[in-house]
Amino acid sequence: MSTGISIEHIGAPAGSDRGGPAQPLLTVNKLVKHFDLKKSFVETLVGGGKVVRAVDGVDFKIMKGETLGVVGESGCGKSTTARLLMHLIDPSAGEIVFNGETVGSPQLSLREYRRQVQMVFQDSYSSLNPRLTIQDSIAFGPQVHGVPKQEAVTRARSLLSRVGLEPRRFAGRYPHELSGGQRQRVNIARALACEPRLVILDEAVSALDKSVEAQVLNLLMDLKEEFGLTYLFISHDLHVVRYISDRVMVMYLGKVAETGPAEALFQEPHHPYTRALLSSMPSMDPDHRTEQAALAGDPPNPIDPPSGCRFHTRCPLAEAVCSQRVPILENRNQRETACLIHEPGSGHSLAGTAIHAS
Amino acid sequence: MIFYLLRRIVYTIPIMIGVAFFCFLLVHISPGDPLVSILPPDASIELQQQLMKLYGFDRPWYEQFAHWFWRALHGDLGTSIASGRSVSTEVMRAVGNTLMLSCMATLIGFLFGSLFGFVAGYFRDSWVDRVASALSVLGVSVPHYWLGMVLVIIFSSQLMWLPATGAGPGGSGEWAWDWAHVQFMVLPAITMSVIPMGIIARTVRALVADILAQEFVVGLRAKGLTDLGIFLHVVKNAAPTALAVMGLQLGYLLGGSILIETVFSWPGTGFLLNSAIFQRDMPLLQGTILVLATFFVVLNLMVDVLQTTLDPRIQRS
Amino acid sequence: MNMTSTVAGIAPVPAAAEPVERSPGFWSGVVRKLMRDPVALGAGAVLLTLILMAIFAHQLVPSDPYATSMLKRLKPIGFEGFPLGSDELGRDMLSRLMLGTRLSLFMGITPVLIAFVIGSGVGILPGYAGGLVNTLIMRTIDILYAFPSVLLAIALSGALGAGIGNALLSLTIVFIPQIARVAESVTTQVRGRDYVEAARASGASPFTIVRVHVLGNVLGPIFVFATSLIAVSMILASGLSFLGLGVRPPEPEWGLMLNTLRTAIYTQPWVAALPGVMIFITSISFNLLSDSLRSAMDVKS
Amino acid sequence: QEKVLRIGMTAADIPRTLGQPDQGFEGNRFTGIPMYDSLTQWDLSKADAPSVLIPGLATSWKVDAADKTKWIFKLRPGVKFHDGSAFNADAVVWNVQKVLDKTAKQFDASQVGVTASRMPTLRSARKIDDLTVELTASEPDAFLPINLTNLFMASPAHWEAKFKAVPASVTDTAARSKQAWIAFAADASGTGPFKMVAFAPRERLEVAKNTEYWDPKRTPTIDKVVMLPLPEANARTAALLSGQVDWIEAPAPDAMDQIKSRGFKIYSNPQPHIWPWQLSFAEGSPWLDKRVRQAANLCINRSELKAFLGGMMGEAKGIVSPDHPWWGNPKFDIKFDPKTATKMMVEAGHTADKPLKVKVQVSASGSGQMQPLPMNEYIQESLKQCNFDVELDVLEWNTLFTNWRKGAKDPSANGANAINVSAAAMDPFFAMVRFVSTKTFPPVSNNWGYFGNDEFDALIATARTSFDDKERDAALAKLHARIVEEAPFIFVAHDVGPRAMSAKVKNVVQPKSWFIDIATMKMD
Amino acid sequence: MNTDTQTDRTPIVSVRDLRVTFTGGKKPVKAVNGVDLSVARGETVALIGESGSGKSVTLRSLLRLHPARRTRIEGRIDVAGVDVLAMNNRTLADYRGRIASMIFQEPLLALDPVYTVGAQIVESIRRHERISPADARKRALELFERVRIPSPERRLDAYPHEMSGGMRQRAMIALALACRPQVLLADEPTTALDATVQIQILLLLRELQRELGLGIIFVTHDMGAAVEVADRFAVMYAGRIVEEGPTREVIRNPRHPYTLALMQARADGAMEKGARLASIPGAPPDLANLPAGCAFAERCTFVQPACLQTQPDAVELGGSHRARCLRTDATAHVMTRAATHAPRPLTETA
Ligand SMILES: Nc1ncnc2c1ncn2[C@@H]1O[C@H](COP(=O)(O)OP(=O)(O)OP(=O)(O)O)[C@@H](O)[C@H]1O
Ligand SMILES: Nc1ncnc2c1ncn2[C@@H]1O[C@H](COP(=O)(O)OP(=O)(O)OP(=O)(O)O)[C@@H](O)[C@H]1O
Ligand SMILES: [Mg+2]
Ligand SMILES: [Mg+2]
Repeated sequence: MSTGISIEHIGAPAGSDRGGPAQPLLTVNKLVKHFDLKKSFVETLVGGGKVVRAVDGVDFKIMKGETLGVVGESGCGKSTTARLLMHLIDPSAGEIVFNGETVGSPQLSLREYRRQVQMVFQDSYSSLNPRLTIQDSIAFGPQVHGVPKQEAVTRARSLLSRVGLEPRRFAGRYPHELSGGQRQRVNIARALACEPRLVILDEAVSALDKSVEAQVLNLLMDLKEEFGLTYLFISHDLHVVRYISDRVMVMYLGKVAETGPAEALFQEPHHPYTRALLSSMPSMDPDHRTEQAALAGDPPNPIDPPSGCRFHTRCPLAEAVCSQRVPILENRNQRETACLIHEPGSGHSLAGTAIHAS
Repeated sequence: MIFYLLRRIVYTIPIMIGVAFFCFLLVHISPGDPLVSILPPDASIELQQQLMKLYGFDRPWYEQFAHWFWRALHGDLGTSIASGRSVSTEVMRAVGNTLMLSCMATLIGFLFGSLFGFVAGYFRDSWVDRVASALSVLGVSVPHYWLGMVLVIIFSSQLMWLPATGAGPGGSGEWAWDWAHVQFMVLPAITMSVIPMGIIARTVRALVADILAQEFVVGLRAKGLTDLGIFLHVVKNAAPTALAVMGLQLGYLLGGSILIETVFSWPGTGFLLNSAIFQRDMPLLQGTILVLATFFVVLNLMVDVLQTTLDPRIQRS
Repeated sequence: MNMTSTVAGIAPVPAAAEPVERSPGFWSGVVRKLMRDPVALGAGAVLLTLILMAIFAHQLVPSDPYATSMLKRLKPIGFEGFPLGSDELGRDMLSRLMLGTRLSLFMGITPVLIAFVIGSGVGILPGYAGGLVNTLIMRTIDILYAFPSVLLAIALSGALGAGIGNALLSLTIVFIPQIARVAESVTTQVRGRDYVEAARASGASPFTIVRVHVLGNVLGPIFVFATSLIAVSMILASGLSFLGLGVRPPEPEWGLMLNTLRTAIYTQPWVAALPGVMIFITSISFNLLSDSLRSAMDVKS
Repeated sequence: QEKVLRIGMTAADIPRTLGQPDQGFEGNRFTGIPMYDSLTQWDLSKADAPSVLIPGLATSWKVDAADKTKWIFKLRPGVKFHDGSAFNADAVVWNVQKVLDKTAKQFDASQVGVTASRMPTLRSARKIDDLTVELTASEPDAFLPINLTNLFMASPAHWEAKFKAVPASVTDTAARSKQAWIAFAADASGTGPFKMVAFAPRERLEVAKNTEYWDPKRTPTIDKVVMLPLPEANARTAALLSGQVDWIEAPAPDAMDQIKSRGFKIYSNPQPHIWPWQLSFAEGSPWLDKRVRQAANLCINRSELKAFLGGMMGEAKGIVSPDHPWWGNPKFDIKFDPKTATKMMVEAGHTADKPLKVKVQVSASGSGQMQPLPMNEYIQESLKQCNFDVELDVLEWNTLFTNWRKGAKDPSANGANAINVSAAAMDPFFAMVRFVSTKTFPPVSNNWGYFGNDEFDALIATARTSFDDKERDAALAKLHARIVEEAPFIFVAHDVGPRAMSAKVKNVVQPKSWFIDIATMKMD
Repeated sequence: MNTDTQTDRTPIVSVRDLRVTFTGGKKPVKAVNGVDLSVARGETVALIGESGSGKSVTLRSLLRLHPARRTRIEGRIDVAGVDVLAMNNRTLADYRGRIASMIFQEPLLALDPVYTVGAQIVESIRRHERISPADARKRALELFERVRIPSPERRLDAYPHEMSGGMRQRAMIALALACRPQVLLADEPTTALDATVQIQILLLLRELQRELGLGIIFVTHDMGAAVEVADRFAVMYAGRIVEEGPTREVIRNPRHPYTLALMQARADGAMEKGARLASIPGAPPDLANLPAGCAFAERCTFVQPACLQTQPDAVELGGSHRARCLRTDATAHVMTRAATHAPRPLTETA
């Protein structure tokens, strides 16, 4: 890249990148978020305030420079995880370790962490302040971190040109004067303005047309390389996730079902849910149309999730034990699967046998 | 549902206490001596103090509040300084009359308001809409007490079609729902209905336009419903909100009738308030306002509950 | 923080000094839309005239608004020397109506203005803070909100006694909870928008977020609401004067004029109706302008 | 065909019906005199002479020659209350106790306020025989018989019945008494020409003729009288014009023409009432100079003011009018003479270039205040020609009324050196004494301006101790003459109590009084 | 009905040179500019295109759902042999929902929120047939079973917001089928749904179409979904159908540069991981201000000067495959990855 200077050279304080490339950029341990359903005085008296178990003990790592794709059905907690990572909401439990430091510890203040982690939202319109010009929107972040106004504006303009919007034409515009694709580019520029190391993209391309989606995906790939970024890429479009991700994490009802390298996972899904999800992708072959839906019904309610393995209610391979035992997410050659079939001695009849061989 | 109701009621309690305290404060923020009005010009200081004591004005305010509130809870709002009658009987009698008038006015306002609103919302941006909208803006813009005076001049003094003042030939005590009595209500009710009419018309117009812009209306059309069928759907969708607005308007009329009742000598709470203010009859002022505010709070509660019941979209827990 | 050095690194393309095309801002868009709206223009012109009249009343009045004449009392409209007739003390109605603009507009606008400032603050704070702060402040406001507005205004002025100051105070107290409620709900909405989230995510302090991202987006809707209250305030204020709780004679104020001319309605109905007409015109203009403003500020339209 | 007379009163509420009405003299007018009688009462049968004191339930009275604080009243025999019980000395004692004896069962604090101050010296009553009572005053006081027009005789037997009917659950005597009075008010019993038949608080009172009335001259022919409180002048006018009532008090002045043109009759007659500016004699007051006071009195064109009020005003030449027994031919003749007035002002050192600044507190409205604002604005204009520069300090009525008791030296006066509160002038104390006695300086009574000296105190003392009616009137006349001469007021107007009635109402006599006798009226 | 007289090859829907112009705004918006489309009985046609290309407008024109006062519709629309544009209000209302009915993208918005779904279905049935409420309800229940809603009896009395997304869409389909229509118009019925639910709905539609012999027009963004259900593809761009043909043909051998570009822009069409995706430069044209020539010319890689001059006519490519392009020769040999290298996820063990 001719113009890009790797962020390590200039970004975070020197020597902060500890542990070398093997050390994950971000480690999430037992992250939990329960939302209280509106509780009132009376309900407290009567008892039975319910909670939404939006994220219920999630563990994962993001390596430096990789793209971690996150897939899963609506309501499985993808966005909540992202918002937890951004510290937009406080976790009910669990910790987030960034670059070897626990977030919120004296070594890594929340403020400093926030500079290094940025987010792009799905709704390109509502993520821009309608009363600010896009240049001001982009320049806001750096200014918060002490960059003088003039300089922040200069940076905003160079970023605009970098994401393919000619600053001269676009810098002074308001969000409603841009198309969806253009707005999403602005959002990306805004996220990059603070020179983050990790960018969380929550359905960042889902609202875009296919032709525009391709443009934005290309841009994301370029920027990643140019600035040495790490992405957490959330999407329900499996094709896109497969295309962009190095590793993929599959979530189901607030839990991680499976993690693994993208190609391997798509080629050979371990978890029955992953398999079902992948086979729900429409085929692009008119001669081999899908004949039967892999799963029936909608995902259960996170207010009252099923016991044991959360997937057992819809799983074609479920046995009695699945409703009693909570599967453990275990790492076996880069693949992590939370399924009793993959857990030797779990009590499941298929436990230990390679599922794809059956 | 029952939880919702309970919660709503429990939530009302602190508000009611606050309201009561506010009413109580009214006496204390008012300058001048509440006894002035009944004291003869040359009452001796001794007589003044004697009456002070009699009415309990010599004790510290918190004691007075506790006392007053406790008694208010038992329905005893004290004694009117001016008339010597119990405030609660005075107010209750007046509330009945005001309620009657306000309900009538709300009804008129609701009928015409929703008529204008529906027409305007249905034929949005046509001349019908403009006329109906103009009428509703008129409704919220006209000083209604003035309108009342104009109506009296025209219909009572000049044409002698309708009586000008009072609540029936034999007073409100002998009220009956026949023309001999109802004619007394016509002018004040029409005057009073002007504001709710305007507000309901505006609300309904926005509601209808909003509903008509929703996708489901296309859905209804797509399944072959005629305009009449769609109209029924619009009505059912608009009803909870429109009724809620109507309920709130009734509340506003209950509390806002003072000017109209003064103009028409209608023996309601507004009339009572007016004389309470001008005679500086603080217990009466306090009591009337407390009762009206209570009505308003309860009405709000009812509207809320009603709306929740009527509108399946509102989640009930 | 050594971020500053990196700027050039991203792309040293345009210099900050280079001119950019500036889109017209939101407010100029609103103004443009209003200028195209005949109703808004009409209402605006009426209000502008009234405001100018209020400011320059003393210069403009054709005769002394206080000069009484027992012989020339209650003259009809068009009577010599009295273009709009004379009142019960033989004062020139035209002059009094013109000077009355002052107090009437003042009584209508001031409470809303003060309530706008206070109410916005009182509403935005809990709206943005949420949680316990919200509960505490909003529940307190609910208490005032539990009174119908006319009742509250009359109760307060009734208790405080007559006079401009007390009437203004009462009306302000009436409007604060209403504005605060709107402010709170708008702020709560805005707080949930992604751009506020994004600002929080970039580590900005609540104060900065409110200043940059919240205020600009909530003041508009609150303002629109406040303008719609002016009409209400006009009518309420004149109502208070009508009851003898507001402005004191001999100051001209429309509500009060309406009151003192009440009994003249049999002799000079048209003259007696004039203050009512003025109140009506002003209030309808504010209502119409507020409606236009609302639709002009609606991004969808 | 039942003859029903419907009256629109100015009061906001029905005056109390239990015998001691509130709402000022309108109360006495409508729920006092028609339903009750007092020991002494006013002669309301003449329109052309001042109404004077005549026997009522007492046929005669005289002061005890030995102890001038004691009075002997002979009662009228054969009088019956509406409930059938007899009126006698016990009833008088009972009625005196109801307001003066805190230990009496029937004592009612709420009636004290409006009663006690109108008979400030009365202390107690004692029965001598069935038709004789002895009343005791705190000091020798010749005004007592006049004061007694304010004590109406309610039926003790009827009250006792009400007292008994109070539910037994109420044990406290005071509470029972209170409830008994409430019950009594809803179903009252007096000796008057009308009996109460129906009552809706704040709405209407109906009374029917008492065919057994003791005075055949005043036994009513009208079957029923309905009274409606209509405080709003326009509402009253509208009610009259739309045929809802036959008679309204104080019609809207500007509607007079309309009312007349529709065939209604307007009645008016000057009342014992004075609408003045009461002047301050506190230190530094501009009014300390008598020339200034007299000049101001000469500077007002009262007939023009009267015309402005549609004729509904009496031109004041003093507190009472020249045909009144208390007139006394003062040497200072109050009239409109701006030339003399200006001359006096110039003499006093106030030229047109250097007008005398005065400030007066007035109200915007108020009971019996006529039309304070327009009238004061008119005076303000008038006084300008005589080198006065008047500032009006407009207050709310109640505030003004409170200030009146606080006096000119109180901060509430706000620098004002005159106050405009109108007053009833029926009784010598209210008409004159309270304004000119050194004993009535604020806050004791209404001598707001601190006017008074030994001469006036002596004149008052003489009048108070002249127990013969003639002598007393002569003494009061002397006092009045001196008041006019010293001019501690600007005497402006007497209210004329305008009322409009349908032509159907006949035999209407509007006396020179606050009151009017409904009993003698007739209807078509 | 006249079913017997018609063979299966006569189209049940036939649209000729449809032009829809919205005249409400400042400038007239030409949302549809000469669409020709026919659908045979028992055939599913997928209408594909970018946002704003006029798919929904075309679809809604078939029911004449556009506000009459602000819309100009030209051309000819025949459904089941009846001229839709000639209908009066009464016959139009009878036709809607009876002969052709519609399902929407967001059933939550397309169903009346204050009526239970059961009531809405009953209402629809009773609008078109004389039938007792009880019988109508029975029909509704059958329909619910037909679209496989679990515990259908209970769901009939549910309000739309009380159902999950997939369930709502099924209810919507049940509503559309209530009066046994011959044509079903589906406007992106699965876009708002999750992948696992989407496939269920697609399969359901396919099954219903087969069993009821419906003609379906299926509007979508998503090629994959279209492939699952459609017999034929029609690709729209700027208010015109630029390419039309059997699914297999269009997918395997797209001949319009726009279709080609769409195929290449797909993430699953990428040659390899990390390779740049082929994106279409520029943006769709302003419908209020259409260019004189081919609307796609500006963004087309095969553009020639001639393309800017005239609107190209349809070029027959054999086997009812047509494209409106002057350069079908140039596109003939560009093979897309999509057809050959479509990554197949694991199929069920069969
Ligand atoms: N603030 C909140 N309060 C209560 N519940 C919430 C809140 N935010 C999210 N949830 C619930 O948490 C669960 C997970 O939500 P989340 O937004 O993380 O899902 P998601 O995987 O992002 O879904 P989608 O694909 O639809 O965006 C959902 O059931 C949602 O309803
Ligand atoms: N009622 C209308 N008035 C004016 N313009 C309209 C109207 N309805 C649609 N349009 C315009 O017509 C064009 C085509 O719209 P249409 O809804 O058919 O697109 P679409 O292909 O369905 O897109 P999407 O995939 O976003 O649904 C759009 O530019 C739209 O703005
Ligand atoms: Mg999400
Ligand atoms: Mg569409």
